Amino acid sequence: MAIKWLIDASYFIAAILFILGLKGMSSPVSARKGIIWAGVGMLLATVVTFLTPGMSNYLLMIVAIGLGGALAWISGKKVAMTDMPQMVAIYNGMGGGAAAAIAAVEFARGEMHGVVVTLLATLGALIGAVSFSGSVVAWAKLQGVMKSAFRLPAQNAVNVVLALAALGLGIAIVAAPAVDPTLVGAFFILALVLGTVITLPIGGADMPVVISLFNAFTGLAVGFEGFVMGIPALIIAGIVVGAAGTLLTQLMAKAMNRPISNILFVPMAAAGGGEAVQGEQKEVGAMDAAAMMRYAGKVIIVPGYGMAVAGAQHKVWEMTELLEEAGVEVVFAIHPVAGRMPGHMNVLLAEAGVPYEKIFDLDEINADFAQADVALVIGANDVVNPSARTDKSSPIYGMPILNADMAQNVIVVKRGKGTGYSGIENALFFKDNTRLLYGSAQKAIGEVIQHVKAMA
Amino acid sequence: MAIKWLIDASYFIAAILFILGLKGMSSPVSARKGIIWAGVGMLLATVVTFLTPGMSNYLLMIVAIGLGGALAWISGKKVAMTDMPQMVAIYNGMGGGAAAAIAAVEFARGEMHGVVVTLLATLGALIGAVSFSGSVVAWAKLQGVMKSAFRLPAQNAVNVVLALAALGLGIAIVAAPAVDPTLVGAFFILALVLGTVITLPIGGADMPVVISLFNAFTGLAVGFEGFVMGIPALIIAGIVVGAAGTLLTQLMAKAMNRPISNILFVPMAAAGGGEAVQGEQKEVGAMDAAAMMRYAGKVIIVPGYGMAVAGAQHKVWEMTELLEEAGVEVVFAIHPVAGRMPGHMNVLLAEAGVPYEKIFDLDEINADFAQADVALVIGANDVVNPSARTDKSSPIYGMPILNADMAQNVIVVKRGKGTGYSGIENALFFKDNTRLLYGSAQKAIGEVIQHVKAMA
Amino acid sequence: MPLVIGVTKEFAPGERRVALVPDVAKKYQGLGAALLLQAGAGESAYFRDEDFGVAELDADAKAVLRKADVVLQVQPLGLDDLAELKSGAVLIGLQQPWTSKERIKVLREKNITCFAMELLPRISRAQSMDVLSSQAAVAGYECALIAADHSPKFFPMLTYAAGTIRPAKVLVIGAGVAGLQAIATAKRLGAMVSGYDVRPETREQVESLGAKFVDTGVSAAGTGGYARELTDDEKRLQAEKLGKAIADCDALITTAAIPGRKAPVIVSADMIARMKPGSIVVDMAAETGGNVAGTLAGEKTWVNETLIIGPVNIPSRMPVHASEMYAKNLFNFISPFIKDGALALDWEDEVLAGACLTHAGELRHAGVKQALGL
Amino acid sequence: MPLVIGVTKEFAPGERRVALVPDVAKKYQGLGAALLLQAGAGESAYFRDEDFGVAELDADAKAVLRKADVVLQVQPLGLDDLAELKSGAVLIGLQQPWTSKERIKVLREKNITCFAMELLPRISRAQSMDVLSSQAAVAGYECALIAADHSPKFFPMLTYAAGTIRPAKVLVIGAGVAGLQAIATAKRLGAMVSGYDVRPETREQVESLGAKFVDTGVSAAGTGGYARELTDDEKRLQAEKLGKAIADCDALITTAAIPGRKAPVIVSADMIARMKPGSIVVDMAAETGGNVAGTLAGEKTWVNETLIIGPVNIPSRMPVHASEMYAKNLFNFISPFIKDGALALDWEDEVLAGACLTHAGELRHAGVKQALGL
Amino acid sequence: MDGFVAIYIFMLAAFTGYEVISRVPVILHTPLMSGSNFVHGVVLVGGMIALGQAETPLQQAIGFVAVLLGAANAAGGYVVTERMLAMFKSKESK
Amino acid sequence: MDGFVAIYIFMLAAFTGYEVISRVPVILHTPLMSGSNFVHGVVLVGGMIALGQAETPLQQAIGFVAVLLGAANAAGGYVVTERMLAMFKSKESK
Ligand SMILES: NC(=O)c1ccc[n+]([C@@H]2O[C@H](COP(=O)([O-])OP(=O)(O)OC[C@H]3O[C@@H](n4cnc5c(N)ncnc54)[C@H](OP(=O)(O)O)[C@@H]3O)[C@@H](O)[C@H]2O)c1
Ligand SMILES: NC(=O)c1ccc[n+]([C@@H]2O[C@H](COP(=O)([O-])OP(=O)(O)OC[C@H]3O[C@@H](n4cnc5c(N)ncnc54)[C@H](OP(=O)(O)O)[C@@H]3O)[C@@H](O)[C@H]2O)c1
Ligand SMILES: NC(=O)c1ccc[n+]([C@@H]2O[C@H](COP(=O)([O-])OP(=O)(O)OC[C@H]3O[C@@H](n4cnc5c(N)ncnc54)[C@H](O)[C@@H]3O)[C@@H](O)[C@H]2O)c1
Ligand SMILES: NC(=O)c1ccc[n+]([C@@H]2O[C@H](COP(=O)([O-])OP(=O)(O)OC[C@H]3O[C@@H](n4cnc5c(N)ncnc54)[C@H](O)[C@@H]3O)[C@@H](O)[C@H]2O)c1
Repeated sequence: MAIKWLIDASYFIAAILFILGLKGMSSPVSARKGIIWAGVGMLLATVVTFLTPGMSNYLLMIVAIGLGGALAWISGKKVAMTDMPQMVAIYNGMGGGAAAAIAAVEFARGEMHGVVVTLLATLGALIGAVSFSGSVVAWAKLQGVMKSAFRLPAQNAVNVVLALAALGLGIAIVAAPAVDPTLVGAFFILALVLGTVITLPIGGADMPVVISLFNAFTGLAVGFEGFVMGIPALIIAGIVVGAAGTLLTQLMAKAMNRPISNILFVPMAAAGGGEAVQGEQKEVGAMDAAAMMRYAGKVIIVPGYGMAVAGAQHKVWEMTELLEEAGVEVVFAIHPVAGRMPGHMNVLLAEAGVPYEKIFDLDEINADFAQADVALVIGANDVVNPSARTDKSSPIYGMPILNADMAQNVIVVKRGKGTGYSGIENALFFKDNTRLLYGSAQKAIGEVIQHVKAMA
Repeated sequence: MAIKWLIDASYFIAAILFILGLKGMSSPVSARKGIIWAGVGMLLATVVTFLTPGMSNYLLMIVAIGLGGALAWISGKKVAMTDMPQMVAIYNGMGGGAAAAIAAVEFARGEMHGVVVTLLATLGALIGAVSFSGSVVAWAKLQGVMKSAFRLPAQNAVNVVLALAALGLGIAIVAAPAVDPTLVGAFFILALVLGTVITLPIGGADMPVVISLFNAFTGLAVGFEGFVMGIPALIIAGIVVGAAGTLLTQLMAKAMNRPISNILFVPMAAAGGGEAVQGEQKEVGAMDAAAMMRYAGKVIIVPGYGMAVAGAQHKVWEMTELLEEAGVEVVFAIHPVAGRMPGHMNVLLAEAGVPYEKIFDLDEINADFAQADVALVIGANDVVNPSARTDKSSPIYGMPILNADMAQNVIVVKRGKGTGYSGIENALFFKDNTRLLYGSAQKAIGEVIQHVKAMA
Repeated sequence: MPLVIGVTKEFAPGERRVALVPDVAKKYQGLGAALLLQAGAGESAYFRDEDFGVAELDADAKAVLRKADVVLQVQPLGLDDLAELKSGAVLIGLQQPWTSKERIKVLREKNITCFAMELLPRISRAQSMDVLSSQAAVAGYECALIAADHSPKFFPMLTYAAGTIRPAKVLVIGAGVAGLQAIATAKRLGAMVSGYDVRPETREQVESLGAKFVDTGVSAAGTGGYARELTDDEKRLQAEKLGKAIADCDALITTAAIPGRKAPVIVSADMIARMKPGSIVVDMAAETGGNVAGTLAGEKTWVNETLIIGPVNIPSRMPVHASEMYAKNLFNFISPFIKDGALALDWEDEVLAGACLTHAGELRHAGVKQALGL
Repeated sequence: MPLVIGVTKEFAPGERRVALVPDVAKKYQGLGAALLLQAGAGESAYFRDEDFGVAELDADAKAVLRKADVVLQVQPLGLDDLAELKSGAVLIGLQQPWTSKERIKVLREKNITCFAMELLPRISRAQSMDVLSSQAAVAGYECALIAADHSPKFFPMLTYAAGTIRPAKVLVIGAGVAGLQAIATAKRLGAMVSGYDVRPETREQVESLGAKFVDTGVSAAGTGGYARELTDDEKRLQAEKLGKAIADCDALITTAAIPGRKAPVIVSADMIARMKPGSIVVDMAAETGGNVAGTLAGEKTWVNETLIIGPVNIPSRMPVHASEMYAKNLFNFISPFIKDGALALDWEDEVLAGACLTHAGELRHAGVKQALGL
Repeated sequence: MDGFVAIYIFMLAAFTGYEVISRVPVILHTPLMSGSNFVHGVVLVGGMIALGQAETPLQQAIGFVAVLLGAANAAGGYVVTERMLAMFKSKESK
Repeated sequence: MDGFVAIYIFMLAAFTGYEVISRVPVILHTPLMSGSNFVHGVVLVGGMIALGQAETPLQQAIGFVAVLLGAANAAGGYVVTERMLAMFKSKESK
């Protein structure tokens, strides 16, 4: 009895630690503490599980843990930072696989009590298996093992048919009076195929969203198996991750400007066929813009005519001061013809009280963009248009421009799709590392300020 | 069984609605929707309760609901907006009373199963009863039924003794093999006394915090009784409110710049006893300063040399714009000799971009102070010193001054007790309607800005 | 033998600018060109001979003109100076092409390749060569200072111990490069500034400097960033609305111009008469006839109690920076064609071709040809 | 018969201010006083006779002096003009008391009650009467404009199509009322401004305008808000540190003064020699000898390539507002003693008594008495 | 209910309550206090069941009080909150 | 576990999960995904119990796989997350 209490209490504490850990990880300030807390919870839960009365197979258990843990640990340590996403995918897939396997053990033991439990076990198994095979495919594609997106004819129909078939088998399992091994086997195979087929056509750019979705899936699967086995720590951790993961998937999709349904059903690679070659304008929210700058080392601000029109200079300076307080290096890059008269930007920045030492002209700063984490373009357009470098037919060809496009990230503040003085489209706005923060500069920067303050 | 399911499901939905409702109420945009959702949840829960199998006393029940509901509804509708806080207090007290009464019924029925349940019932009863009597006292004081704060000698000691006694009785009840009516009766009386005694010495300014605390108490009590009676809706609603209320209490206390322990143990009214004859310099926090201005009709800003020293002009203008967006009329009053050179303030305000239409000189504006809700004096001293009017011995006697003291409220921003150019004390700072916002103007106004924004 | 670039002290009286400054001299040398400088060429702009890093200094301006392959100047050369140039030489600077029939004749006879910076096409790429813009920026700034300095009133608002002085009202007519600069400068000084121009897009530009725009309901958008001339009806409407704004202001700065034409007369004697005593008018267009009736170029004229100032050669008032800007503009214009100390003009280049006045004995610019009837 | 207040056109050549402006005239009349105005008295400050609302205008200045009970003036009257005054009349204005031995003699002989606004005690209540402050504010503003207008460089930073012009560096020596105003004005124009003064409290004041303070390690706090004279050692230390700052600046404005004394010479010829070509010096103290070696009052002097300007009577450059401020100051000074058209001086009043130069045939001011050895 | 399950529910509910209002603007403090006051008015349900199970007159009396107070808590809490939040009506439409 | 209690727990846990990360900046999306991936590594515990109760070789084999995968999920998830979040280290100290 005392052991039971100890285990239950430990699971309870682990659950709390998981929640606090996740909470911690959702703010840059406490993120590291978060993972450590969650780690402590995990350790606690694992260790006390050994004490569970009535268990056997300890050797197998230790070997499995040692093997799986060590392999994952080492590969996780060694992998390059850029390969992280696929690692997350594969570990997540393993979690899904584990959940499915647990269900399989339960099926094999034939110990299902009641419809609800069987239902949960089956659902968990389905979701877990889909997550497993899907994640493996995602990993393979990101890792380059499997090449490019590959799309069945009538992909969506195939998906639906497979899903329905798997569900049907699942219902059959639940409805059956006793566990039928063939049914169970077929069910698992179908689930694995479903995960594979869903994931195959998805392009690299959408992968993070899909991985996040599978992550939420695994969470749910784990939660369901937790119900089956009656372990609250699993329930809580699983469901919390399931909910958090779902939200996160939505947030990520929104940040990429792609509804989830689009990703799953009309994969980008296919949809992107007939569109503009240039790519698309990707929006960013004030909070994200704030975070990008707040945690940057160096920010270069490129003001243009739009800042003058909006009269945003005071706000811009306020933001600059806040960022500098937070340790970010912020400077201003003034293009020779920014605005509508010589010295237009000078007048405004002087009015706002920007000290001269922070203001650099094109020659002085152009080389620095490559070292900047963020180039913040505020109501400037022509003066950062890369086509001036290359496109001989452009009316601004030959004009020197500020190399904002060389920065790690570019944030462009403008009201909409307006062009600049010369009336031409700007390729910078369509670049991969460019994000558009829409709104009149005064308002947009005002919002950024609020968010920067919140991150203090 | 179907009925049981219906009831359980309804409670479940009610619980969700309560949570969503509270969530809604925490943002101005969705606040009204929030209360309506919660209301629907309440209705649902109440109606299905009638279906609970095996109940009697329906008539009594209906009468009680009708009576209690109608009285509260009518009084709630009629009460003046300014009397809202005490209404919240009294309704909250009733909730606490109800929780205590439920425990009493259970005690009376002698139906306690196990230590844990008895413990929860007792705890709930204690907390509920304290909340009840405390809230009634709070109501009485705010309503003016009971006059002023009243403090026992050794108040803190009395509080502690009473609390320990009540706890002791509670433990006795739990430990007793059967319910002992005397014990229970004494316990309730002690709890009621405790609530009264705790609340008596608390001054009017601190009341909202205390009411919020009792609100959290009631939530907890309800949650505990929910455990006792096995009604998850009560558990969830109660605990959620308990947690939310606790956080809210902290937030409110923080907003008032008073640690909760201070409020409960060293009441404000008592602490302020024997200071300077002139009155005292009363500090104000940035949030309250912000609220005073945000909800004012007219604010007159009086800048002085301190604003120049702090270089706060940009912040001041930013604050002005925010207030104006919120519909407040804000103007600047410039004293002829504010600062250290003719036109000192003009230069700064022009730099910050304050339009000339908002700037008035002494002759133009002095009559308007009487109509202003707030005069905000920023780093000015001599130019608002009323002794220039009356005190012939003062070095500034005869100098015309800005009549900031005529405004409904005066907020003075300065760093500390520093005097101005002429080195003399300023009676304005000690006036009843004057509040000091300490800090360098740049920082102080910056904080005000943040709070004004939060009130958007 | 490397290309010889010659620069003299300016011949025009009162001209204090110079077409080459030390920083830019180094750049030409970096391209392999040799510099031939008249001793004291930069003197009036406070540039010392020794700072140019030029070995060869010639005391005689004519000698410089005779020896140079490329001559850089600010103001147009006189006919006799032109006569000194090498045949086939390149001449770059302001040429006043619209009023230079005589000079064009000489240029053609002597086979001079002459670039008139006034004719520079106003495309984005050419902005860094645009002397009209850079010198207009100087002029706008100076005009605001002249107005402030001559005004018997404070520009800024000023609260002092015995009262408050309300800020001066400044009206700037013509919101081109110079006008905007004047607006910005007057604004900096604390005046309440309004701007006016016939081109509608200037409203936003004026407002972007925090000034007000005077709306008269007349629009005169022309091509290439310049204004067209107004019809009589439009002029009347404009006059009416403007009159009110003018009567209300303490200082009026006019900068309106139509390239190649006499400056439009926008402010009539009647409007001036309605101005307040002690008001100041600075007519930047004085040299080309003035925007204000009664302006005399280079003079200060009293009309009742209004002082009308018609400054000439305004950039010359600020020779250090005006020269620096001018010299850089010229360098940006010609340097792409100097390689390894040799000049190779690319007539495909639209900027070069567009700015060319004469070449190989021909008058190359269609507009000028037509305007002068040649 | 009501009190007659007389105001003439100023006698001093070049003086454009006037001691009475229309707004203030109305206030005197409101107190029951009669005004006697010379025709055209306010002309040079753009105030028209008709705006004063005065019935009686006298073409003859002498007649005004003869008839008035109280005479308001800006600059001191000449000996012959003083001779015209009614015996026992009241004379209010700037009197240059420290250098007016002769005039004091006449004042005493004629029994004139003379108030010298220079002597006004600098207490809080008297700020609204302080003509030194108000005229210094005008002068500071004007000096900054003079410097900007004469500078061959831009004051503000300016990025244009071909490069960037760095802001001018302006140094202001003497951070009294005028110096602070000059700092503020140069700052407004976009210059990088530093300030310097011997009084330590000026550091905060200079910085409160966003300018830098030049620290020399010398303090010369005097009494009553004025500075004391420096010792030789202090002067050397100051000179060394200041020299560096001066060599670095594009424009130098000096406003240092010690009341009743010749202005301190702070900037030596050597320091000027080390200035950059094209730099500008405006010496506001020129009239009292100048803070700069080589300043000539009322002249522009070239020292190498540095232009030293020694403007005189600077407030007169801005007569409208300077007169308005001056007239209000005088009104605030004397009006408390005018009741129902009669003058009743209260010698208990510390401000009145303190500003009195002569009364009832006596020289009343101890400081002046001592300084002049009377 | 199993002891640990109860604690889990307690923990989760507390988390939920805390998170739900963790970023609330100052102007909503009072309405939110009032709103949460209303929510614990669900104690009425407990009161009803207690009264429904009451047998002796004492139990009935106390139960009656419980229901009465609970009903007052719920009804009053709703009205007052609704009125306070009515202030935010116009803002919503923005 | 009682059905409704399970649903309550589900609901509350979902709320908690949702609220806990409702306002997360984009830069944390990937680390947070990784972090939550780690958290569901607790499936390891389920795997251990399943394996502990396994009787037949088939059950043991599947159980072994479950534990193996679960352990990999937990260990790998931790390492990867920890590495990603290390980027925020220096900023924390400010
Ligand atoms: N400096 C000179 O002397 C001079 C003189 C004449 C011409 N020019 C020309 O002017 C151009 C200057 O380039 P630039 O990059 O400064 O400006 P720009 O190319 O004209 O672009 C301005 C951008 O600001 C955005 N914008 C306008 N109002 C805004 C507001 N209130 N808030 C936020 N964004 C706003 C506009 O997009 P949305 O409409 O989508 O918001 C537009 O894309 C050059 O082409 C130059 O050649 C310069
Ligand atoms: N305008 C002129 O021409 C002129 C010329 C000379 C003298 N004066 C004299 O100067 C005085 C002007 O009056 P005033 O009311 O403007 O100023 P003041 O009387 O000098 O008072 C300034 C106040 O600002 C506070 N302060 C200083 N630094 C601050 C900072 N960083 N943040 C917030 N507060 C700060 C100081 O209190 P803490 O130290 O507690 O912060 C002080 O009480 C008058 O006496 C006038 O006679 C004026
Ligand atoms: N694209 C480029 O590279 C480039 C380069 C320089 C200038 N520009 C544009 O050209 C415009 C004109 O430049 P500028 O300063 O040399 O012009 P300008 O000197 O020729 O004329 C000055 C101003 O006077 C105005 N004006 C003419 N007639 C008027 C009238 N009757 N009433 C009122 N105003 C009148 C014109 O609209 C113009 O704004 C500038 O605003 C600028 O936007 C473009
Ligand atoms: N309390 C009042 O009512 C009142 C009224 C007006 C002025 N004041 C104060 O008096 C101060 C002086 O006023 P002012 O402008 O008439 O002074 P001023 O014209 O007499 O002198 C100008 C400045 O020169 C400085 N100076 C003198 N010798 C110097 C030296 N060797 N080097 C550098 N600087 C030197 C002085 O310190 C002074 O700041 C003002 O700053 C003001 O604060 C007070």
